[in-house]
Amino acid sequence: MDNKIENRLLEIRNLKVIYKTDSDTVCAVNGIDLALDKEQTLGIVGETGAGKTTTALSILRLLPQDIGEITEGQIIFEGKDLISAKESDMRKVRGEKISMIFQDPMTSLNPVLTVEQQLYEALELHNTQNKSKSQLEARVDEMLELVGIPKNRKREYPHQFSGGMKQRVVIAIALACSPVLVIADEPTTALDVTIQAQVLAMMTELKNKLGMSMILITHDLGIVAQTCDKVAVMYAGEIVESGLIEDIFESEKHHPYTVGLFGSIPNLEIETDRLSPIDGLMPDPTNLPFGCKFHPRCPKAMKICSRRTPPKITYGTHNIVCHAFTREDETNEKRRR
Amino acid sequence: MTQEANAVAIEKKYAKKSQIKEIWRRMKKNKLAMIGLAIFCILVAMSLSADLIADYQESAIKQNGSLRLQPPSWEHYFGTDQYGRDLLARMVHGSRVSLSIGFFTTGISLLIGGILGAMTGYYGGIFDEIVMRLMDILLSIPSILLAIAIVSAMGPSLLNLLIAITISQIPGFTRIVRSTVLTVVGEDYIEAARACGSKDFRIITNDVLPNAIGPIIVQGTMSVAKMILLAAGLSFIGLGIQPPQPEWGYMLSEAREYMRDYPYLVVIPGIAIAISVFSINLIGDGLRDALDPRLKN
Amino acid sequence: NETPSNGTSGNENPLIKDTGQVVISLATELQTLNTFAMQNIVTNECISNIYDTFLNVADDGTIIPNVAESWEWIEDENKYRFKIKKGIKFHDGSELKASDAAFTFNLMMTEYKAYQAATANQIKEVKLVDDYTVDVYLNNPSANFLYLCAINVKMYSEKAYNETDKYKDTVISCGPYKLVSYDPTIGVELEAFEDYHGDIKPKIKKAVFKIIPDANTQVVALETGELNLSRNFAMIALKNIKENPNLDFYSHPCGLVNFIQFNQRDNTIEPLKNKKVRQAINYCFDKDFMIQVAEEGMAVPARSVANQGMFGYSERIPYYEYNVEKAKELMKEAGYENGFKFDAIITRDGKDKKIAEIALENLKAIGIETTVQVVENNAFIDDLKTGNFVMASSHLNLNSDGDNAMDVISITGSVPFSGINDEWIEEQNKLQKIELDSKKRFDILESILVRTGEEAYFAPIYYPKKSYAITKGLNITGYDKFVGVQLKYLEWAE
Amino acid sequence: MYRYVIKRLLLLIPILLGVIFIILFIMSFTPGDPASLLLGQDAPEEAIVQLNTEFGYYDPLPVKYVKYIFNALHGDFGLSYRTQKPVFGEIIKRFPVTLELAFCSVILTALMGIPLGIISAVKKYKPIDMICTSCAMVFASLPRFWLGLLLILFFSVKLKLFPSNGVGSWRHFVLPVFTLAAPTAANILRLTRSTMLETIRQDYVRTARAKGASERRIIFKHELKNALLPVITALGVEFGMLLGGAILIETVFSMSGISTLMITSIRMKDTPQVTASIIFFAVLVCITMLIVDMIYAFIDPRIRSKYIK
Amino acid sequence: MKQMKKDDDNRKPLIETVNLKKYFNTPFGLLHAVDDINLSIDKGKTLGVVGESGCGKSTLGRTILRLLPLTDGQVLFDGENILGYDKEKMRLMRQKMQMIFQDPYASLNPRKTVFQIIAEPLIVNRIYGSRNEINDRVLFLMETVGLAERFINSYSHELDGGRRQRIGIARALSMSPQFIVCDEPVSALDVSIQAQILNLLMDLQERLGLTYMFITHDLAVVKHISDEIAVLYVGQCVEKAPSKELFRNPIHPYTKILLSSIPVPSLKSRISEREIIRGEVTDPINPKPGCRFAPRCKFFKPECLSEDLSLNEVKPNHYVMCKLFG
Ligand SMILES: Nc1ncnc2c1ncn2[C@@H]1O[C@H](COP(=O)(O)OP(=O)(O)OP(=O)(O)O)[C@@H](O)[C@H]1O
Ligand SMILES: Nc1ncnc2c1ncn2[C@@H]1O[C@H](COP(=O)(O)OP(=O)(O)OP(=O)(O)O)[C@@H](O)[C@H]1O
Ligand SMILES: [Mg+2]
Ligand SMILES: [Mg+2]
Repeated sequence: MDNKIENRLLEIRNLKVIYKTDSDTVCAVNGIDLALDKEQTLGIVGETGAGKTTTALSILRLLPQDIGEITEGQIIFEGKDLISAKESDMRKVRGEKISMIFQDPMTSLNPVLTVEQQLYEALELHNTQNKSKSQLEARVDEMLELVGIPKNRKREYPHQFSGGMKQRVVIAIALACSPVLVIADEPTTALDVTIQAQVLAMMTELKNKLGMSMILITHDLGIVAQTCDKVAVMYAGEIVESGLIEDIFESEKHHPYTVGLFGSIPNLEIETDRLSPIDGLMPDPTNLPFGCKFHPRCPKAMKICSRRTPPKITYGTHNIVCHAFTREDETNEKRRR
Repeated sequence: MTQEANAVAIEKKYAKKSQIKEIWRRMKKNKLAMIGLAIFCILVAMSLSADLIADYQESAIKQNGSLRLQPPSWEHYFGTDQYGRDLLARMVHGSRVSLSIGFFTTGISLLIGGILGAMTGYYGGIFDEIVMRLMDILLSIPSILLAIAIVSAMGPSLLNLLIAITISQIPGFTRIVRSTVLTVVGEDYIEAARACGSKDFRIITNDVLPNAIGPIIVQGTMSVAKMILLAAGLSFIGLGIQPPQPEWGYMLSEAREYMRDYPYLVVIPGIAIAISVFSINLIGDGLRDALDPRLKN
Repeated sequence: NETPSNGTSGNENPLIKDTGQVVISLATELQTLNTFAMQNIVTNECISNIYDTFLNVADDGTIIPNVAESWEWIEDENKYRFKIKKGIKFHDGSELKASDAAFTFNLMMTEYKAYQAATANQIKEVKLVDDYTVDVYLNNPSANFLYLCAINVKMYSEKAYNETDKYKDTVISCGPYKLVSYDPTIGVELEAFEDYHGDIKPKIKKAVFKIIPDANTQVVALETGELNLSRNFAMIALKNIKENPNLDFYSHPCGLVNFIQFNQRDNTIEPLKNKKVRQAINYCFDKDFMIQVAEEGMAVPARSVANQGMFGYSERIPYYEYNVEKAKELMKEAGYENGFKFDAIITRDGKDKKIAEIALENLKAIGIETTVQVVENNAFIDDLKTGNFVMASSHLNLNSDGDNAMDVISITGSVPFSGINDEWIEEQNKLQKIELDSKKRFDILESILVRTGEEAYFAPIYYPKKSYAITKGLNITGYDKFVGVQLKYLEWAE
Repeated sequence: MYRYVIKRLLLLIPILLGVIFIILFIMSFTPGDPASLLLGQDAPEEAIVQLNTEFGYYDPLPVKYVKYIFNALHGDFGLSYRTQKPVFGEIIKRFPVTLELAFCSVILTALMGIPLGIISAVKKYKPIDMICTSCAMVFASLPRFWLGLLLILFFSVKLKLFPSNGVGSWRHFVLPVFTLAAPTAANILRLTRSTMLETIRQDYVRTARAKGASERRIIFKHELKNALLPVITALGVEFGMLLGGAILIETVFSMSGISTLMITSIRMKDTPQVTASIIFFAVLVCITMLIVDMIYAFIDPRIRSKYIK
Repeated sequence: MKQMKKDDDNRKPLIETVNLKKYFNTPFGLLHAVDDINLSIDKGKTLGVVGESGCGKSTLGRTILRLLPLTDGQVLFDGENILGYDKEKMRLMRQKMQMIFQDPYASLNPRKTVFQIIAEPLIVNRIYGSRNEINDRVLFLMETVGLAERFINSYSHELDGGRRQRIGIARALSMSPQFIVCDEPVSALDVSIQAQILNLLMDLQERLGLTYMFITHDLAVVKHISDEIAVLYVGQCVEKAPSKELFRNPIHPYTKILLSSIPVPSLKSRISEREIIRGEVTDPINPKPGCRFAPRCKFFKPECLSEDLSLNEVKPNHYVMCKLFG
């Protein structure tokens, strides 16, 4: 067990987020708990609409104004609750302590500002040590070098860069102020495989070099396997399974949803004639099923699943939220240890 | 027979959700648009029932020397004009002309511009090039001047005014339709239709136009308002409406001399124009928002 | 001078800003600065201050000397011998000689023949006799040649005309005012010509003609003192102007006549060929209401297309007063008891249109159904010329010689748009043109006008007055019937 | 870049050829002939024929067209029938009025429309937004000429604050400029508001927020430049249209600018003047649009690189 | 005997491209989107086409279906060159060749109901006379692709991506085509849905004997579904081999890198060093002669650029376009 208090960087407790649209209310995140230690990488996987991005945006309090709203929960970062923090304090956290890399590099850079201006801005905003202009500019060059962009191209505009390079600029911006935590929201989904490999390799390298923690949001289990230390599987705004990377990839016991996810991807190593995906679709987030949210699609669904919210069963570092596993299993496991 | 019944049954069971209903639902939420629609309905009702409100021959046309330039009173709610005609009657009857000018010119120019725009946008190539150059030429003459020149050439009359305004609006519509069609033509479902072997005409009418129609309708609505203003402007400088037919712009133009001492003569038709344009603009805005897919949820 | 002086001396009027100058409105920009190429009343009102006429007309219609100080008719040679007044100065300081007069006549006969046909066509040749004598040979003896010399022949300076660009940008003549500047966006600036030879010396030092097309705006400008004299103010403002202690009103009769004409070309329109129908129409028009609406009362009902002061006009001309009953009766007699329908009354925008609109209503009362069609000036003239109309509401600015009315009435005149074909009138017209005895000529003209009235060839509506709204303190000491109030007649009260 | 400019200017040639043809075509249909209009209704027929022949009025349309183009290529656009002066001289005399009017209105439009639009967008659905947008809606619905009349009635007639007509001092321009600018400013306000709301949704704005930028900075540094692009086009188009003359406004305020000239010329069948005026206008509009595109390229590097490559 | 004959039939390629070229005219020069590609697909088989974004995969598919006019080359369907076909013949041809599009959101007309979309090909090709027959056929197709009857009058925007893609498939199937170009039919979908669609496509192939050209950039998917794989790079086919062979024994340096770039969802490969490629894809506008991968290739030798390369058969059925390994 490595959840010693001094090592804990971020802890999310019972977070609930809703989106209010003019016709109905979307329950995007329904009480999730997450914890992340220093220098750890947490992977969040899940289908479209599971609430991954919402969780990430909640941490930075960047939910769309007037629509997204955190209704409950705490986000404790370095011992302070971010949800009750003042907006001006949040601004200091953003970019300086926690920064975020968004999914689409094509649109996350401002088309009318040069790469240098955008990178410089990030530094200038958090210039706590009152560095001079030339120092900041030197830092811009350094950051570009770090992500592998020749500094003579810094006066160019985003559209003159390829997708991979843009994503690297976005990464450079995110890392400019050496934050403690980087949240990467599907950073490579929009990129080609070869470029994706480049970017991921670079991110992991930088993360280790700079000693940061990272939350990596993705729906590619391959990426998770390659980069993460901990994994959380999200489904319909809830975390259905979480644990260390080994727990998810090598343990015997799994939430049926996780099983389905693995069954859905064609495996390069094992020959399969047919895939064994999960049937059905994600539930409507405005009208979630009662009890276990997954039960309508679950091949092992029992009567109780539609009646009662499943308990969280813990096997050491491995948590599963499912009726199929009982408290007894949990205690047996403990005893065995 | 049973199959027939079956098909009908299925259709009934899973009745189409009308998209118009959907748009209407969204539009209903927009208070301003509903206000606009209400005002507009009142205006239309007013112009339809003009004959009930005041007799055309007796009140709107007939001159009466003893009633010249009477200020608003209980007998004449809006007063009388320089010929002693009742202003309310003229305004109500004028609404018929003004509103129908707006709709008629927009309708025809939208039709012609729509056909041209859809063809040029869909086919592209040399045809597009030629038509668009032609439209460029027409566009480089200010539309109001073009209208004035055409009316001068053909002689002022309501019909010629309509023709002139229509012609002067065609290039604008062609452009708008063309650009919306261009965005639609780039979509995959057009390619899909082609892959099915649909003919061009069918693709244009079944796939391209229904998808381009939203922005075009919005433009059209806004254009009705613009046309009412343009027609009023042209009547104001004495082109178009022939006396003693009442039309708002023309009423303004006639009233202009009397403006200093009888301001109600210009205020009333002006407000009539402004209100109708205002309501149509509100509807147009509302429609645009209702049709905007990004606001869908 | 109709201006009553009620104790307030001019300088106390807050609207008087500078007694050295007057600001006058100009309803349109000038057509041209060259008077021979000009056909427009507004332009004439402005530039006739710059040009001086060859002869002058007295109030009673007699011709009096101006640039030419004397003349004689030499019957054998069919010519006039004019003696030019000595010592007349052009605006550039040079002296006016007979050669300039000859040049002026020649210019009229050559370059501006198209514009000045009425006068130019009468002249056969012009010969210079000496520095101050010029002979003008005519084609035929002419009754109105001298009159035309007084209203149409304006003095040109030979040297200046040839040196400048044919008076497109500047003018040098010998009138009471000289041109300082002209800008089509602002207006005209004139300055008194100190060496003016005439009897009435210009008293106002500087005159500015400001372009203000809108009649209402002119009233506003008067009230704010931006304007001292307005000729085209909105008539509806008359009451305000009369009530305003700082403004004054002045009016005088002029050559204008508003009328409705019928198309009487051979067989084109059946009912209009019927005299009774024409009379009925004449009776049905409510002239007073027309005057009320179009002129706010500032006009008198007309008897004839000839204006009131015209040579040949008299009270013997029949007058059709407003009488619907009589009109209906006449329609019945003519066999149109149930009325008839015809195309449209064509007219131009403005007062003519108002008249037409009321006419429409009046005609309806006797069963004649029609509409009004307002057309552009060019289309209007085109329609009149080609006979493509039934009735037209129109107006003309006629000079005070009876021959000008004949231009409209006679089929051989220059404005024969009605297409009246009356042999008797044609005969009489030929006689009047060469009748040099003015008494006899008057009788001929009068008889023609009376016949025109009896036959109801036209429907004369009214004679408008020329009206002026002025800043109180600005006195008008006279006017020219044809041109109106000229600058030389203006002066500020002491 | 300059190659692009030249290409754009060359594109003007076919447009001008077309415009000339259309004008000559329409003008050939207008009733009446120039001579009768000039000489008045009492001129004798032969004089009219003579003058018309001088003007080339009886030439068939193709001949007129070719002659016109031929002369135009020699720099001769003819004399105005009405004033007998070179047509461009007449235009140039009136152009300053129109230019001043157009320029001031566009500036005023931008000064009123853009800031209020930004405020509306930033304070979306707050009372100030409601006030701004509904006022804009009302102003955008007013007929301009009517607004002009009302302003004259109020400010000139009643309050006597501003002159109601003519040109001369800056005070003459106050009312017409405001009349022209108010409805357009209303439209610009609405446009600015909607493009701002559009950009607020963009991902790069979120990126900027994630950097820790303040709202102010986000608005002025990140949103504004992007949001202003369509607004600039709209202003450019408006400016172009105004250069062609604000016909009704020039009429209402009795300002003799280009459009008064054009209307008079159309009515007087002064074909050389009409044609020249419209050529002048077309060239101006084209140049304006070119300048707008340049500004566009200046602001938006994506477009700039399109021209440069 | 019977078996033999069937085999013979199968060996005959259904679709073949001969020196297929498609160049686009752009302001900056000729864009070689598809440059001299020779492929053939046997009846009932699936050809997987992989490659990076912009390498010309979609263009290849669209030119084969003649949705784009091609620059040069031939497309043979059942041995017949379809390029010579006139409009009417082509329309008939289209019934045999269909396409499933990448984006299930953009490829369905938002103004049409599911019924209208699926019935469209039936109506325009006048396959059925009565409305009833069409109705039945549509219902049958919906059942085939696993769409519940109740969606028949829904609009596509009311449905999720998976269902939309099923509509697209039903539309492609409506005229019982023999050959279908699947242009990244699953890349816009979620993993679980993706697997459902892949299963569906494979079932259909089995049941209806369809021939697929399957375009994707997901190597795991392509391996799963294809019999043969063609790797495209900047408009050219750089390697072509049976699926297993390609994964077991990639030869072209680009293919190797491509394969090693895939993140594998298992912890075993976590430790192993992955080969990371440097640099970006070459500009397809007016490419230089020689190997187009050369600028990114770590084995690069000057002679790679000397002349244009061709596809060589290194092993039976395994073709490679490379100077060094070919
Ligand atoms: N601005 C918004 N307004 C309304 N609903 C929203 C909004 N943003 C997200 N949602 C809804 O909230 C739920 C969770 O969305 P979220 O973006 O967090 O999912 P995600 O797991 O990141 O999905 P993806 O993998 O597609 O990025 C979804 O059902 C989505 O429809
Ligand atoms: N209509 C067109 N006009 C000009 N260039 C085009 C056109 N269509 C495609 N291209 C270009 O051709 C090249 C190949 O495009 P294509 O769409 O075939 O790539 P792709 O391999 O399908 O890419 P992706 O994986 O992104 O779908 C690209 O560089 C593209 O920019
Ligand atoms: Mg997301
Ligand atoms: Mg593609």
